[in-house]
Amino acid sequence: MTEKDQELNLRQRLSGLSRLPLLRGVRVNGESERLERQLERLQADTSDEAIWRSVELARHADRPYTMDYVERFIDDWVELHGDRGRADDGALVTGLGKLDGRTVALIGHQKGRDVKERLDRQFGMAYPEGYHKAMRVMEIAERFGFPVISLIDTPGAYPGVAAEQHGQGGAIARSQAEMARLTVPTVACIIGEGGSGGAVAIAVSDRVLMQEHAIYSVITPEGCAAILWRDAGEAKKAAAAFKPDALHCLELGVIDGIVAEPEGGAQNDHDEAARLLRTALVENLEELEDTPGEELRRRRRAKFRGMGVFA
Amino acid sequence: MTEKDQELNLRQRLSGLSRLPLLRGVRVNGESERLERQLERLQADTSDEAIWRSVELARHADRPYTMDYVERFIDDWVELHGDRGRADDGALVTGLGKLDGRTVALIGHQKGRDVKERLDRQFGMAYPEGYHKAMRVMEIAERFGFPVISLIDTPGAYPGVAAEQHGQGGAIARSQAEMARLTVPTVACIIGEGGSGGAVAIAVSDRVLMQEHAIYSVITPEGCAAILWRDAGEAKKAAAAFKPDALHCLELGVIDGIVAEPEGGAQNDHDEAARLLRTALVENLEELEDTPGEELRRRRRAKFRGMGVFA
Amino acid sequence: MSEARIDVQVEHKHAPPPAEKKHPNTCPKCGSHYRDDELAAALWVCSHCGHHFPMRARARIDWYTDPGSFMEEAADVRSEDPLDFFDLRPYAERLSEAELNTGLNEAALIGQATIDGHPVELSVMDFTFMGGSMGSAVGEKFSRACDSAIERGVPLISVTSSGGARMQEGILSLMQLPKTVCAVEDLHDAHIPMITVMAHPTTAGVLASFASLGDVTIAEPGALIAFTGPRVVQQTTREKLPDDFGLAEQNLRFGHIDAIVPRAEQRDHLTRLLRLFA
Amino acid sequence: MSEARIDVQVEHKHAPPPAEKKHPNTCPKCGSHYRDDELAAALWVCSHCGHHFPMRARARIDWYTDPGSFMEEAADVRSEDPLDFFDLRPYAERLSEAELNTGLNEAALIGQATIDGHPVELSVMDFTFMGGSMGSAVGEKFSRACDSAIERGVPLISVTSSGGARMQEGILSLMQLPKTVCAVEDLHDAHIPMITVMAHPTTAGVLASFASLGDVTIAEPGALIAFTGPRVVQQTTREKLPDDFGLAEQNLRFGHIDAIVPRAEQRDHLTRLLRLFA
Ligand SMILES: [Zn+2]
Ligand SMILES: [Zn+2]
Repeated sequence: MTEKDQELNLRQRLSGLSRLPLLRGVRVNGESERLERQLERLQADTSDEAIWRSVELARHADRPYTMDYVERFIDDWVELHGDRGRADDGALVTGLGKLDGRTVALIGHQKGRDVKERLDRQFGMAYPEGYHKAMRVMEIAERFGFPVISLIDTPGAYPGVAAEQHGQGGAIARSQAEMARLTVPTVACIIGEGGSGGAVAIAVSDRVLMQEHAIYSVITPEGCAAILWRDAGEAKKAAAAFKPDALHCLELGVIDGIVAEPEGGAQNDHDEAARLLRTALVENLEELEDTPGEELRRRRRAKFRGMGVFA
Repeated sequence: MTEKDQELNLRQRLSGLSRLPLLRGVRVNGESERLERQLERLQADTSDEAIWRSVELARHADRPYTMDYVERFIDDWVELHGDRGRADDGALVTGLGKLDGRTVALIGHQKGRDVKERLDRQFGMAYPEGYHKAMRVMEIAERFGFPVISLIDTPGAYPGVAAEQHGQGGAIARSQAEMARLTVPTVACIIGEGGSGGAVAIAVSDRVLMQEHAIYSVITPEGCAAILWRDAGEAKKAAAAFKPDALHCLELGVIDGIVAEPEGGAQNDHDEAARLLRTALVENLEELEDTPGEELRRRRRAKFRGMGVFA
Repeated sequence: MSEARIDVQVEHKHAPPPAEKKHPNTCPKCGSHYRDDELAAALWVCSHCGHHFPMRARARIDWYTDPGSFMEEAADVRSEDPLDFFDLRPYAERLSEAELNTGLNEAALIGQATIDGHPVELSVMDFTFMGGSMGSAVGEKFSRACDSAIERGVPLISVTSSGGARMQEGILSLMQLPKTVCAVEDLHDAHIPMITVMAHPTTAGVLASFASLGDVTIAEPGALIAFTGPRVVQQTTREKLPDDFGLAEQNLRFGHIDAIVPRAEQRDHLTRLLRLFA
Repeated sequence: MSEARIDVQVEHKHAPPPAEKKHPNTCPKCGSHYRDDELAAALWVCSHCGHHFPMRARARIDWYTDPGSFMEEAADVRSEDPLDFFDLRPYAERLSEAELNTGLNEAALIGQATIDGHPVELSVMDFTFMGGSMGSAVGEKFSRACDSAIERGVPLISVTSSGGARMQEGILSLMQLPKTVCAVEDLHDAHIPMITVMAHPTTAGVLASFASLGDVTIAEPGALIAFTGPRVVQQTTREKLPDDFGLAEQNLRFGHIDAIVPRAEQRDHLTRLLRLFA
């Protein structure tokens, strides 16, 4: 496609946005204009190559993780540990801190930077205990009216024997249920890999954002390829087919906005990536903060209940 | 003491009842008359010998356990298993069933009758998982307006390494907190040993009853003797000092009523023991059922917050 | 390290026995062979060893409900192909084939019925339709079952059997997790009970959403109940798996379900629960 | 099998080191010896190895709060002897002795103060008063601290250090568990935060009630935090105990507390939390 074709393509997609059931009733004034500017700025490329590039960038070893952002834009950070039952799961960080002057509860996957930390944090794949910890912090947030910020970056929930025995499926379900009950503003952003149930467990939010090169998917490209193409090497083909990139997620009404990244990807400039993410989080929080809690919850459920395409 | 002296003693105790802060505001009309009849019927003996006899009967190997009562007066019993996290603790049985036509949630310790069952059920000493299971069933009760019946019979919560690692103290605290939040009627009866935190975890109820020969205590007589007399053999002395019997608990305002047992103790006639217990549970439920949930909760908290004697 | 963990289709999971190897009416546990009518009469349970064969959604509804009481709802809700998904074959073709083979137009059936006179709402999954996978249509149908139960003020009985989310619908299939969870929360807020029956297999995205949120949860004997199935766990972690890994029996021991109820007793068990929640 | 499991007094538990063996100012970990004024200046922490000696309630209040800001409440609440309890010595005599030795009239102090300018309510236990055991007076004082926090709309900071319930008050001491739990629930309903600092040892009935219900819970390094202490666990179950059984470090690993904060950093940590909950 030429650049001109691409732009046309984008315009069409954008005009389609307002028809998506998701966007009706959720958007506030000015939001679609902002989206339009975002899309323009992104000079978005929706080719198969571009999708694969996002898959690679989303998993880039130098990509900023949750704690990189916490260090850059959360003041008075106090990490809260433990599920009060069995463990403190390092794959999911939770805590309280100030974002632009207001106290927020923050929940985020943490993959770990070096080998030791990655093992300690199971590469960002949480056990049920991680989701129980998140739910405990959500309860604190609910009690004291703190907004909940989720930063999502996981290949998926941990797929091990103990994780199953401790109720991985039920923990993911109940974490979503807890988010569906909250009456505080909730904003999630996928900052890397948004892998399946392990991601959506903490992404049932009033606003779900994705960074420009983040991915959000029901299965890893390799997993999908192994099943449908019977060859994990066909991951690129699989990604092109199920389209985990931010633009397609926006188009499908699954997310509410895209957060720009520094030129070439967030790994190139953590400070700038943090500045852009902070701005997006604050803007979205500000738009939500005047809405009564019951109304937030009603709209949140209506948004997710409107998702899907069927005849 | 002669029989006459004893009776006088009892009368004095009874007249003291109405002064206890516990009883004010909680009692309904007719309650103190019923208590008086109970006390008369019991021909109560508060000697050290009588206290020790209760300690022995409360632990009698043939004493009816929770499931003996369930079989005898709960219809449509459906046992509910598991804490949805890690285990199904056999020391604490939970389920739904009909009591006198109404659906109730029932929670009860189960010691086990033969050696194998006793091991399976840890002699009625629950792990944190048992209390989590109880809390889950309380939540169902709260959602659907089912009264909660607790039958308490435990030497105490399980004192093992795993139980500690899984948060025994926190589980007992949170189970009490859950009971303090309920807006459904709650009736507990100590049907054997009411051992310390493991007992009170499920006994924060609108009405707390004790069977005539049950005991309720902060520590076992042997444990108390080992610490204070430095000789576990002095258990009888310890029991006489800390007075775990039903009459003294009633006198101290810790329980709301005493449930009669068949002549010589519940172990002699399970059917009659069940009939007497059923009657007491139903009567107490009936007295609570017209009170609005918020008021039940307010009175329940006021009752427990009024407990204690200080200058 | 992390490939193929979640929401894999069921052919990559534990039992049921590979269909290509044995006749579907041959018991995989004891080798007994049955005619269709024999199995149907025995509720698709091996009369020799008690193995529970898969039970089709309509057969199960017939078994649970009072004769003639079932009225299907949302029968017109069908899958679309929002991604123009094409792997070795187009999704649209897979859908048509599934319709042809199953006589259903989706992997879930919902509707009203009575059970021993108690009015209920039913949502019943059928594993034969694309492995019971949950796409937008299944999510919508389950959600409408919740709404119908609320509107009518009757309990919801949900039977699950699923390999997980339907990956041919990409991210939209993942969104059926929060969608169905939100529907259950609306149900909870309306104080309507949900009783879940987990049939083989209840896994991945369905286990990680509405299937785990029942007020009371029973399972069929031998059913696989796992977020990640045994084969993927082993491939990914190289852990040694316990013999009954992920089966209903293990789930009961670990506290995840309330009871294992053989199929022949399920109707009575449900009726008893309906009396309790009436 | 089941004797002496719960709420045993602290002499039957893990550390602190037997007072009769070493001078109380000798570090049980590294053997360093200090004068009182040296330890007081170092917040009762061994400057050589970091061991946290017990800290008296008033010293801790002085450390946490702005100078002169503490106003004690419920100072007149004192224990009675409702059971005429007599073991080897009368309870009344034990109480008098504790008063004499500690200069306190109970094992908890409550009152108002400010911390870095933030108004708070404080409840601080003192282990030297009968092992920090909780009888009716301690339960009442903690409960009044909750009420005072609600009334004033300020956070409650609760410092715990206790061997458990005070068995000399029999069943009434057990009733302090639900009593204090109900007080915390009133606090929760009023949306007042409670920050808990667990000092050595926080055990038995105190751990099984208000101590476990903080919104945020920090512990001092090396503090024993256990419902049943190591000696009783070993006597009862004959299990082999892990080295750090029941210590704060194990509790952090098993998810029961939010952080371990050395005493010197606690004031800053609390201040930060107060800013967050302001
Ligand atoms: Zn067979
Ligand atoms: Zn030292």
